[in-house]
Amino acid sequence: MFPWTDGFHWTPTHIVFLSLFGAALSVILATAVWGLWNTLNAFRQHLAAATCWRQNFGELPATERRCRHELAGRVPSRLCDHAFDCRTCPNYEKFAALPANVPASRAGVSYSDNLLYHRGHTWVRSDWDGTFAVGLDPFAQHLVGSPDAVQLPDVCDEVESEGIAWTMIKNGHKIRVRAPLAGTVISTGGPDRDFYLKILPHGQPNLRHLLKGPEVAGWLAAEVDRLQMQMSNGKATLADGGTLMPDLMDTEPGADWDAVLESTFIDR
Amino acid sequence: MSETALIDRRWIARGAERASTSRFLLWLFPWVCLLLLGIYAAGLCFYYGLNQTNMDNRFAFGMWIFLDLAIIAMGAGAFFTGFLVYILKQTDLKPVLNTAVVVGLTCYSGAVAVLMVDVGQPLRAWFTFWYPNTHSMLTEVTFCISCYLLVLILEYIPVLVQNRQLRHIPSFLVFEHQAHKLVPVLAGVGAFLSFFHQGSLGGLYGVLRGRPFAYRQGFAIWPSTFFLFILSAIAVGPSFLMLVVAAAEKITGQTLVDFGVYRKLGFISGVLLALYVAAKAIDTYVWLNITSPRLGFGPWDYYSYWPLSSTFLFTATVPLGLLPAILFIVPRTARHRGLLLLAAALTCCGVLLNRFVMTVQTLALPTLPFDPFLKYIPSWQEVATFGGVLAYGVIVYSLSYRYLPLFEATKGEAKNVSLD
Amino acid sequence: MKFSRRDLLIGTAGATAGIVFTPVPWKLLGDVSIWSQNWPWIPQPAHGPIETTLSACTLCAAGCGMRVRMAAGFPVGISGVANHPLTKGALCPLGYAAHQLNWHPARLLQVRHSGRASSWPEAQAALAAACAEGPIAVVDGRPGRAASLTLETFAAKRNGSYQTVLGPETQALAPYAAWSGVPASALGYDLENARTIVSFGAPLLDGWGTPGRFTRLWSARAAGQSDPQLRLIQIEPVLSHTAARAWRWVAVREGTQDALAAALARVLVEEHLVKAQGPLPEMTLEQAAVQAGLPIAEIRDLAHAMVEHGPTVVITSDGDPAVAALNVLLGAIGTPGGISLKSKVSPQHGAASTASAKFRATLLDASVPWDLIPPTQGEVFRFAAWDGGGSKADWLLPSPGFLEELTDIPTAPTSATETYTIATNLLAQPQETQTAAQFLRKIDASLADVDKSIHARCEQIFQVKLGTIYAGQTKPVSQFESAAKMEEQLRKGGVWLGESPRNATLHCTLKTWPATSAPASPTDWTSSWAPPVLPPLASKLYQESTVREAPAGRPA
Amino acid sequence: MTARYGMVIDLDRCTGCGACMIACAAENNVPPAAPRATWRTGVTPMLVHTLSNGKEGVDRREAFLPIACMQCEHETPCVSVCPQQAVELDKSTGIVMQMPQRCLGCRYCMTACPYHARYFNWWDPQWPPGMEHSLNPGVSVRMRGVVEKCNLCHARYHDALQKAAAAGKKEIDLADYVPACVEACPTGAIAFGNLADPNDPVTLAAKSPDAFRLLEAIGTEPKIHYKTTQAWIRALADRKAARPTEAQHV
Repeated sequence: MFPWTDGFHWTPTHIVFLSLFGAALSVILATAVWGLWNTLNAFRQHLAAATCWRQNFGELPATERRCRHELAGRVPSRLCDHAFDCRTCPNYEKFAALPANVPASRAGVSYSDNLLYHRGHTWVRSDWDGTFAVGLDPFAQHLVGSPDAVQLPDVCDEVESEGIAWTMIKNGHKIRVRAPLAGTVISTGGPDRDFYLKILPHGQPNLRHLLKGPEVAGWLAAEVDRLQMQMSNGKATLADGGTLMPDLMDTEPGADWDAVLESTFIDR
Repeated sequence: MSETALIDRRWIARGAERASTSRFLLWLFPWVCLLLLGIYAAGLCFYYGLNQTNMDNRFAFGMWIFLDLAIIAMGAGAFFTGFLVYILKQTDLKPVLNTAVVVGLTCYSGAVAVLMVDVGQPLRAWFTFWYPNTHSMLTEVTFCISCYLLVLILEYIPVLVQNRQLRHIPSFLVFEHQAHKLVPVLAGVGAFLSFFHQGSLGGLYGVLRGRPFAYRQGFAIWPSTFFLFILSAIAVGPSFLMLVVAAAEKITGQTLVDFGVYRKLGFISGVLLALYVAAKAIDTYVWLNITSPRLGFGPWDYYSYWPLSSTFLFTATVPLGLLPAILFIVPRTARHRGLLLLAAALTCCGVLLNRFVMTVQTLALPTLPFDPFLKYIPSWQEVATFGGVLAYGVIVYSLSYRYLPLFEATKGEAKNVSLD
Repeated sequence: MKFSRRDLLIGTAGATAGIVFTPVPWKLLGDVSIWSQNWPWIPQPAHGPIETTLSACTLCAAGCGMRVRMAAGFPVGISGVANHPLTKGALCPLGYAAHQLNWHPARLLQVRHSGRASSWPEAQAALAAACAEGPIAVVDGRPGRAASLTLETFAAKRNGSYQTVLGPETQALAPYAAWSGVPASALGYDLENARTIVSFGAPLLDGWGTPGRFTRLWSARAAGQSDPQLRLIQIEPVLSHTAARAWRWVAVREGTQDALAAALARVLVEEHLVKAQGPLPEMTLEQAAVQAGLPIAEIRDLAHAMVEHGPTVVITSDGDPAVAALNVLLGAIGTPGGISLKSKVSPQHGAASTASAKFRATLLDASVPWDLIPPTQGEVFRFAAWDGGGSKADWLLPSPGFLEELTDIPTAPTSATETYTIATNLLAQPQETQTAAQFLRKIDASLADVDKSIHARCEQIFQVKLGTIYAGQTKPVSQFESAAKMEEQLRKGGVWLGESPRNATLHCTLKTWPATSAPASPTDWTSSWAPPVLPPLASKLYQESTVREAPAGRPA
Repeated sequence: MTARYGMVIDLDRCTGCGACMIACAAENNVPPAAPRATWRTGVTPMLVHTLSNGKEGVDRREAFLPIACMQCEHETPCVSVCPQQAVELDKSTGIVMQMPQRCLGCRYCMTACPYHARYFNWWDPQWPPGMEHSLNPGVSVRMRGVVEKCNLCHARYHDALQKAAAAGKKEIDLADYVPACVEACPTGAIAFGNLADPNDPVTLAAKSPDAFRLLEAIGTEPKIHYKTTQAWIRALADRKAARPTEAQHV
């Protein structure tokens, strides 16, 4: 059937047969190549982190996808469908204009008004020198306490927004903390310093996706409730007089920390 | 929790309920043994040659070919579900899609593996691509199956990279994201290829004019068995899928898909099965009264032998064909999970029996006027290889179930929908 | 410049894509295909120019003409010699694979003394000693050969006894020999002129006598004809291959052939179907019929069928005189189409007798059937090319195998005319082997050398100037200018064919109806096959098909 | 011109001696049986079957039926099914050629053959040590795991061709091309000739009323014809008689 076979000659059967399978095979291969190519591109255009983030976001239960404006009490109920990236949200201003009403006390955890908070439980502080300090927010600190090990990126490494900024090990659990903003790491701190990373963004960063003020209160409150729910099997009371107890991972080793950490750091 | 258990745990999707590591290993153990035995038996066949089997010049095809035809029919669930979900947009079947892919992959790879043992010179298997004879049904089968195996692998990768550890590698996760966009295309190609080779497997015997028991007239180059095999395959595919999911639910003690999916699969099986039985009846009538007499063979040349007598024909069509079809379709019976599963089991048995008759009985029946009716009992090597493939299937599915979100992936969406 | 991972990926992809357009992968595939098409461990036939030589088969007394195809000095194929006057181009099934016998695992290439390896000098010494101590017997399975002369003279010189073992067909002629006083080896069947042949269990179509002689005759005159010129009536308890093809098969009860013969005799005489009045069996027709398990009507009918289409001859598978006597009634002795007497150019030898206990030593020639175990306490020297196992011989002496020995082949049993053929050794005789004649000449150098005796035999034939030589074409002996020329023809695979039978001088007279003698078991061509083993390819008949029962005690 | 080689086998002449089987095996370098081989696993490109009229005792009749590849002319079952063109119908001779070195041993052709005239090499071909010297140089030995069958002693045809070519002739002299089984038959039951030649005795014999072919209704136009005057054989062959109840093999 192929020219290299003795006594070969084309017949209609050959043409039909070969073209059918040629078509099928090329479609299959084309599909595979196309997929690989797009993947390659995603990395080239620094979309990989975003894609992964969206994937994870897509798998969050609805209860954990509440819009910041709902948390701030600006709207009764709203689900986020932009992967918590308000920079791309067309209705942001419309809702942001509405008055917030959250009793500051509702927050089970203390938070600072001049910090910006990321849904992955990191805070961002803009410093005088144009860099941004990134740290673990109190909620996360209450959970993790002092991590057994921390793996920070090297200075001059690039971090991407919602990409993995640093990882921590605690009681055998691997915790991957997401970067709240993109940029170059110019210095690294740690649990014993007041920051984990100092990041120098490229140009003026848009930090609209970070929570601030009342949103944070509502958000943290919701997070604490969520924590309550997830640890309700562990009968221990998490909040004592409205404040979260420290070092929960040590005090409550029996709890399903897998689930807690998954929802806390939005990383399956 | 022991150290290994902890490591094992890290590979299991968060929030997924799975058996303890020790219990899982306990479950795997017998299957692994069976697999090893199968590999040993296959090794014997490779080393000493096919004289290890009880096949002979008259029974040139034996248990293995029966196995191939059977499991490829069972694997039809893979392409057919994909076809239903992506082409016919039956999205409510999505929950079983991953299972379908895994089942299909194991069935097809298993079949190909057995074929490699079955041929006398495996090192020349690729000659089929090198000097293909386009008039041979077997060429068609070989091309289709190898292409479709590629498709199944491509469909399996996205499921695979959803494993908790693998997904931490960004490129995998991104690829999965991309692959999801392509699955419909693959489903389309897969459907095309599968329709072809399911048919060609039927044609394999239908074209044998030297074997009047199997020979059928047909349409263009395809004998009627070509179409009957497609029909029976897509009829049994969903049934088998149903059984697999049910088995998984029974073993894990969890509810993985809601009953609606069962009913839908059952209904599809039922309708197709009814069609198949009707078609088969017509085909048999035509063959017994026109095709076969033309070749000088009367019904008694086939049906005067016990045990492979006409009872087989009857069993395959009525209790294992019509009955399950009715159970599937009639709402009053379809409501009962038990009956539904019974019907599914009957359907599978029916198709198995049909494949058995096509492969084994065809060869047992004499063609030459003075020839005896032959018997054939497979050797332990053949049976062991068979068992090996079975074990391989179970192991792959168990591992996939444990470490991949076969059902969880779709559960999330379900929750989501319920909340709004 | 920095070489990133991405560059590597792209580079590899490009390379893989590009290599498809080079001849490399295709060449490799081609080579792999060729490689996977031949395996080194599969035996490769030797190559070399093929030449074809004529010879004669020495594996049984029939001495069928053979065309041997030789390549690289080895026989690679055997076929019959078309229009050979005796065998008409036919061979027995085993003959077609005979050229593989020399490599048979049971090939004997080592002198063995009571199971242990020994040497020729020891064997020689042992025989010399035995000769010194007492009388010895020399047993010849195929008398009348040049080698037989050597054996006979050796025995005579040692005042021992020279004994012969005759094949089943010759034994079947013994009664007539007894009645006519002519040696059995001088008798034959004039099948060509017979028109009805009544066979009492003789495997006429299954290797009886010279394969080809009767089969061709039957095929031309009988096969498939409703009223054949040659009627073959097979009287046999079982439906043998011959019976299955016979014009008429009479299923007589096992071991009652003599009874049937008696019954037939009575009918023949009482109903005046034959001229002869001759002696009658005591047995009445009724008794006989009851014994034979046949209705009288059928016997009567059979008797009529026997004579209605003469000349008729009765052929027995064994030398049972009670059956052979029928030929006397039928007047089928010394008449055309009956038992005939050959011209006597070649020496004729007497009836068989087997060694008895009194001999100090018994020497068995390689031609003696393997299953013959002499009833003697004395030492046994057995020549054989293959060890068939279970032989009682004290000495197993390796003799040349197939085509490795120069020998002549006297008249085939059952042949109506004399014949003479020479089988030259197409293969070199292995050093480990000796023929009995060579061995005896080592002890007594004065014995005749086979080569010389053959030469003498040719001289003798040339002197009488009778008969014709067939070597490609037929040529009367008288037309040869010299004995040498004639001998040359014979050594090239020609065959001498003697004069037509001298029937006038053959008469048998019976005083009384003879008593029966124990019937022999039915035979086929394996029973007259001298080697104790069969060619491995015989498995096609006995193992890989169901057309035949495997013969007992013959390792293939 | 293209020849169509075929045979007419006279069943009345076949005495079932088996010479054809052994001559065939010797000519084509077929190995002797492996220890465990049986009539169902052996390699016998020419195979003699025993026919019977199914009766017992004095009424029993038996005949012998040699079966080789029938060289089917029309819709040759084995040719169309082979996935890799290891079987083909030689247009110039009408011989169905098997290429063992291309065969992967899937045995599809064996299931396709209604005459069971194809054989699989279940064992490695083995001869006692040294016996390979006796192999026919014209034919190469088939390895384990491939299918083989009668090709009408194609090596002999090849020799005849060369001889003709040497003599400057285009066509072979049929006297130079005689398959081993034909040559070996001691009763001349097998007649071999060119069915494309209307005057060839074999062509004429094939037309005689006594001649028939096995499973003619299947329509594969086999080129091996049979011939008999015995009614019971004919009835059996034409499937008019009931198949013998007892299985003569087992």
